[in-house]
Amino acid sequence: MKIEISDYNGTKVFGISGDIDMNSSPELRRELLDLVVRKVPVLLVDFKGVSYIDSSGIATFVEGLKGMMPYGGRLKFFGIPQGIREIFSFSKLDRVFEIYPSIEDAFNR
Amino acid sequence: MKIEISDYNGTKVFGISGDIDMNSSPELRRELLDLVVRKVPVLLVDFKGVSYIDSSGIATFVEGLKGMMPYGGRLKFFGIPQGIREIFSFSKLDRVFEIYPSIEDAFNR
Amino acid sequence: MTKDTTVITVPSHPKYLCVVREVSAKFAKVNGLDEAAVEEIRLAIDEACSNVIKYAYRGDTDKKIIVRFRMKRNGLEVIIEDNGIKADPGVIRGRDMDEVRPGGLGVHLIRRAFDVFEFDERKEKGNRIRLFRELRR
Amino acid sequence: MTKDTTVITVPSHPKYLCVVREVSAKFAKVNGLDEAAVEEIRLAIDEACSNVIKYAYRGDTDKKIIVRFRMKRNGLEVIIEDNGIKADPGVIRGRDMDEVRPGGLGVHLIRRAFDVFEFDERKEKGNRIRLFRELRR
Ligand SMILES: Nc1ncnc2c1ncn2[C@@H]1O[C@H](COP(=O)(O)OP(=O)(O)O)[C@@H](O)[C@H]1O
Ligand SMILES: Nc1ncnc2c1ncn2[C@@H]1O[C@H](COP(=O)(O)OP(=O)(O)O)[C@@H](O)[C@H]1O
Repeated sequence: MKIEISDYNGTKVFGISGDIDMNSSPELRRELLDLVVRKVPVLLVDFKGVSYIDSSGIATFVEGLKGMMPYGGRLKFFGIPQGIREIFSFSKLDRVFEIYPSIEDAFNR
Repeated sequence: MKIEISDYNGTKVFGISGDIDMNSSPELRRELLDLVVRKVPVLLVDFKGVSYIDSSGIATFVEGLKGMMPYGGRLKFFGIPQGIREIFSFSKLDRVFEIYPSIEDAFNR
Repeated sequence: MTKDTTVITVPSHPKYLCVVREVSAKFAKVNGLDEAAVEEIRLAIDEACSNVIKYAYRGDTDKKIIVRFRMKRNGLEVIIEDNGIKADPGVIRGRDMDEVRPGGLGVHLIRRAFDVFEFDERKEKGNRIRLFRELRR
Repeated sequence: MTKDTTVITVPSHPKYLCVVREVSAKFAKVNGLDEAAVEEIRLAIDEACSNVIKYAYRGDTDKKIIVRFRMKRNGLEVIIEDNGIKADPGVIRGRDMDEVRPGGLGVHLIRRAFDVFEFDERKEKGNRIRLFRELRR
């Protein structure tokens, strides 16, 4: 897994590529919670390059979201490949996370 | 491995995808020699979808070429991915096979 | 050796989970399972092995995990063995899926892919998990 | 178990070569080898196992091939074992590379990836091939 952190019109973007699993999710957790403690208002997560996610990856995002809720921060996903989309819907977390088709949608809504 | 046989301006094209290895090369050999016994004048082979080739795949093409030489048939490759290109050059067979960048080049020359 | 059996032994370090995943997926694929099944199986075996690392080995990264794949007439059998702390199968339960909290998803993903998910009580030391997926389902 | 050892056992059917290839590539990758090295290793181990099927087992598809990977301080060791017909290491020679004929390429591809390619004479029945690739080369 690799995380590239960039900026879209002033909003932070995580561009994640590769496999998110028990081996890599601790790094994702560090990067995510690092922004959460600094109360990032909005974080866009680009899933286009994600080839795999397991329950440790999902748990990491749940933890991130729970950390953002108290201060009203928003965690927005976009570009989720079909196979990974299915894991979100299987776990009923597609009702909890904000999921958008594109970065523009994620940014504007 | 999958082989799709098509036609380009009246010339036969093999579109190969997936891994060519000891498991799949017998099928490639059958398809190839089937055309060779019928003295196909030109065969274009599209490597774009080939993800892997081992020595049994290489040997199969050498056998096909050797079958075509006596009657002046031509075996032309195109769209070879970089990693596979390296195996042809390592084995010095890039000097033996006709290798072209695109189907147009392969067809016209 | 029985035809269509494959065994992989890896250290209990999370970096080897990707090795187990690839073996799982390729084994299922070469034995004719369709793409959706292959992906479910890949994920389920990863989850089961992650739990071995977390619970049986409490994070020790230099123990052994053995995964044995066997294609039978009626389905795919996967046996996962460790020699760590014995599990209490009674406490293995996923979370309520309507509850939003980190964790508790792995067991659901294992059950999604496999019709049978059981601990073999005959094993003396460590754990032997047996997974079975029927071909017709 | 030694840290950083992985063992895969597959039937001697060519359909399982893709399983061995994936394990080889992932093992090399998680242990830090670069992409070019990973691809050389993937191909070399496939070639060595193909030869086991062809020569040691003469095409029998339900025998066992065992491949053991071990990351050492100075390089990657791969041991391939079978219990087929003993090889005569003297006859194992690739073709002259300037000759154009089918076959005889596998041994060259094995030697390209590995600095050591030897048969362990101590093995009583079957063959044990030892491959070693130095990290600095
Ligand atoms: N191999 C195992 N050994 C012991 N306990 C386990 C094992 N697998 C699962 N469990 C138990 O079942 C619970 C649910 O597992 P799981 O759904 O994977 O979620 P998580 O590991 O995220 O809590 C775990 O919290 C643990 O108590
Ligand atoms: N594992 C093996 N056991 C016995 N003989 C082998 C083995 N590997 C290679 N050989 C011998 O070495 C020769 C060269 O092998 P290789 O380069 O793979 O080419 P090919 O198998 O296409 O002939 C083979 O023809 C065979 O005689």
